[in-house]
Amino acid sequence: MKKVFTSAAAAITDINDGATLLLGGFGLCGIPENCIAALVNKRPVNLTCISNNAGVDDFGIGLMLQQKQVKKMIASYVGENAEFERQLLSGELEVELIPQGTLATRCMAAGYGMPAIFTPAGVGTEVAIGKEVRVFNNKAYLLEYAFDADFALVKAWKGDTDGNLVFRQTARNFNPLMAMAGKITIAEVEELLPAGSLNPDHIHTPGIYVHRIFQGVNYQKRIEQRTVNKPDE
Amino acid sequence: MKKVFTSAAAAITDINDGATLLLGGFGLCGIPENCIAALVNKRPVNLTCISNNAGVDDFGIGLMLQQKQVKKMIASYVGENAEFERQLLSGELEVELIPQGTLATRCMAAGYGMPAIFTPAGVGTEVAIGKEVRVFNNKAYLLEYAFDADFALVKAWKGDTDGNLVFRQTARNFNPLMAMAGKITIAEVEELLPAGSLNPDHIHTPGIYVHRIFQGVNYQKRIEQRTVNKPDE
Amino acid sequence: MLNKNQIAQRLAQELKDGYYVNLGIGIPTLVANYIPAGIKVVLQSENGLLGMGPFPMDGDEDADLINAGKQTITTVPGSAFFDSAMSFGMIRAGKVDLTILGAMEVSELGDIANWKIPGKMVKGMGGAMDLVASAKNIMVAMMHTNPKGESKLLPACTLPLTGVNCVKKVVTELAVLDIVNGSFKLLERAPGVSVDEIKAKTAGKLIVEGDIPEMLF
Amino acid sequence: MLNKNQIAQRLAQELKDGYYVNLGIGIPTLVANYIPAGIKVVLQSENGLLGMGPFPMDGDEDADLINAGKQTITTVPGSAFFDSAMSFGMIRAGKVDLTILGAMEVSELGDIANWKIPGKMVKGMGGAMDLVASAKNIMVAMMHTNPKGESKLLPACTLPLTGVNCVKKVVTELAVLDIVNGSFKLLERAPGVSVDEIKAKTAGKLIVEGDIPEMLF
Repeated sequence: MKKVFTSAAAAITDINDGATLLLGGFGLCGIPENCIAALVNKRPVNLTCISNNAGVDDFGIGLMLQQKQVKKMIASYVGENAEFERQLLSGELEVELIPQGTLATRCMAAGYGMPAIFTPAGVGTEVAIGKEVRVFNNKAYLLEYAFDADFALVKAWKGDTDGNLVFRQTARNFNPLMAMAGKITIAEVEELLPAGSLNPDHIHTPGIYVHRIFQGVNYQKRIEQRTVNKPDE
Repeated sequence: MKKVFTSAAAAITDINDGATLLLGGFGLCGIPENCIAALVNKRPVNLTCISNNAGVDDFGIGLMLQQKQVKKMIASYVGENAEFERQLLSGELEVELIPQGTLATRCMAAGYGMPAIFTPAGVGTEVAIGKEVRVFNNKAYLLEYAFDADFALVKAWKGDTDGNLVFRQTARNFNPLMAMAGKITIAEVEELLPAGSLNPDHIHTPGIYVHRIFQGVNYQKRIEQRTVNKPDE
Repeated sequence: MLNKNQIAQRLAQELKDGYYVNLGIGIPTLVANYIPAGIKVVLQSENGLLGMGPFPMDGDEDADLINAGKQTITTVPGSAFFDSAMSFGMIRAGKVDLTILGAMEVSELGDIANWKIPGKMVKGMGGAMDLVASAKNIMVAMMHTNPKGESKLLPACTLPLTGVNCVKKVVTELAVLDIVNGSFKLLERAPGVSVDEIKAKTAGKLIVEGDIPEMLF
Repeated sequence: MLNKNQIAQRLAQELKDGYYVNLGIGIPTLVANYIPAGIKVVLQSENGLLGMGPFPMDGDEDADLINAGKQTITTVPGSAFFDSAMSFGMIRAGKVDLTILGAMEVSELGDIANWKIPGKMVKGMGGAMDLVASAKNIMVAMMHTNPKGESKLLPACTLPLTGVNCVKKVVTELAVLDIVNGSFKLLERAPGVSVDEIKAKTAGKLIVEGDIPEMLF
């Protein structure tokens, strides 16, 4: 069982044109920085990217947008991203906006072998157009399908050589869900440890869901909205 | 916010005749011993108990069976339990056997606000009788409904005064799922700590799902099948 | 007429001891500054946190610890982290007692529009559609009228909907209103604001029964 | 003719490096004793553990650490605990590479019956229905005939089904057989067992093509 890869480049070497990717993170928090950098370098195109956000102009998925590697973006909120907006308005980029909880639950469904789930999010709105509506106990729900993605790229705080992952604080977000949902899941970690180093009760993603793991480098961990209290306030 | 109760008796005082209960544990591992003892003492009857197993003759749910408090048992495996068998054969006890994964997922559905889920377990068997079958990607699934239970009784290793729970090893099993699924969730813990004592990254059940918590006493933690290797083997 | 902080302060009066609360971006975020003394309220951030605290002190910010508005924050004792599926799971299951959101429009049926303006760049609904479809108690904090002076409390929303039949209460700079039986029911006036002004600025069906008291702070 | 340990030993030859495997109660449990040298196999226990180890040494048993058969066990380095929903989730999602189960009957269509005998006290299906409906690769370890000498490899199961069209391979004391196109395809004979004996004891459709080799250990 050889899950450990030596670098991001080695781990993503078979992500080719037209692939569908799940990318963990919320905003710039907990995003697979190393995998994205390697994809920017390798330059596969016509990618479908499923991620809660689309990065910013000069970081995260925004870096792949700059190079026009992304054909379609599936996200819940695309935020402030000038190049994204330009490509969307010019018709170069296809965008599907879906509710955040629906995004999360469609990942979980894939990881739990459930073909579809019911959620009330979007009932009565344009999100419901073309979707099956079903009423349970007098409440209407939409039928939403599990994602079917080729690769999941996730970022954890610690991981071990068997692929077990531990996330830190709100950098967890979509990462464990996407880790479960990828046909091939690639995890980058701030600290890669020998199997047996992590407390088995603390593991968020069991290694069975992780096919490749590597020690990430040079994490920027950018902050999108630095909000602080001043000592004198 | 007063979630802390002084005893099991105080925590279960409003569990009355005819209540539907979810009880955590797998076999005798991780069962809410103190809650069961308090129910045996208080003696509500006509209970519907949803639990993976039904205890043994002299422990776990078996203690409530001895007193004929249980009207209906919903479980995946009822094991070795002479009184259970007697009541079942005499028609005193109603039993619904459901696949273990279905049991787990119907709890999760309740905790995640999903009215129903799809699972392939039981397709083509007597479990499927009367149930809706739906085909996704050429595979057949049964539609199974979320549980609707009055109380969930769970047992954790550690808990805090805000109701956050941490489970230990395989004593986790159904406990976090049932904790999410109860209209009122009562948690007993081996060690009750002040809020802030648990690492927020290690919490398995966030306190929002737990309405009452108490420090358990006199845990027996019985072993059903003691299997060991002898030093000389 | 209330300012934004006063709207938040009035909404904070709706909080009860033991409530789990999700506060949206904008005015709702300010509600956290006015939690009444003596009660404990736990703030949920839908990116995966229960027990959100204030902004960190300068220098203590942590890139791994943000709220749903992507701001750096802190935790309080008793906090817990979880993934996004559990986060929206607890919202869908009705475990969050109160959700306070901003809105562009609210209808007399409790429909809400707060995510999209036709012709403008659409950023996405984020978690708003999940929150309004799932939460058991939804209140809206917003201005009574838009910058053109047009009422935002309407017979029917004109903008694309975020959710239907979900808003229970609206607090504006002018009034507190419940949404009941397809109407806005006026409960309180802002200090110095007349019932006539509220009537004039409410396009949806408005119910005014008896004397309408001024808000108390 | 194989004994139970040899059946387990033959099944262990199906294991591959990196496999995640769920072993049922009985003969399947014994497979863990014959994992080929040089490969790593991770055992899943559906009550919430990946990385199951052997029984503990006397005195080291822990009530919180059991397998799906409720036996006290240990963990190996790299193990992880999780709840029952995730456990069956990873099974349903096809993440478990191989599931080995016992059976009372298997049909030529791959149906399996292993949970209920009419007229006898029914203990329940436990996780068996989930496993057979979900796992991507299901093998059965069982005796070729029942105590009355009747074939357990049938045209159709006579007992209540656990799952349909799911078993891929059967290993008995007599033979290794794949289930393909509605037939049992004979792959290997146990040492000293003739094809004629296997034919005589297989009630379902049996395909015998060319020379059938003896099993190698």
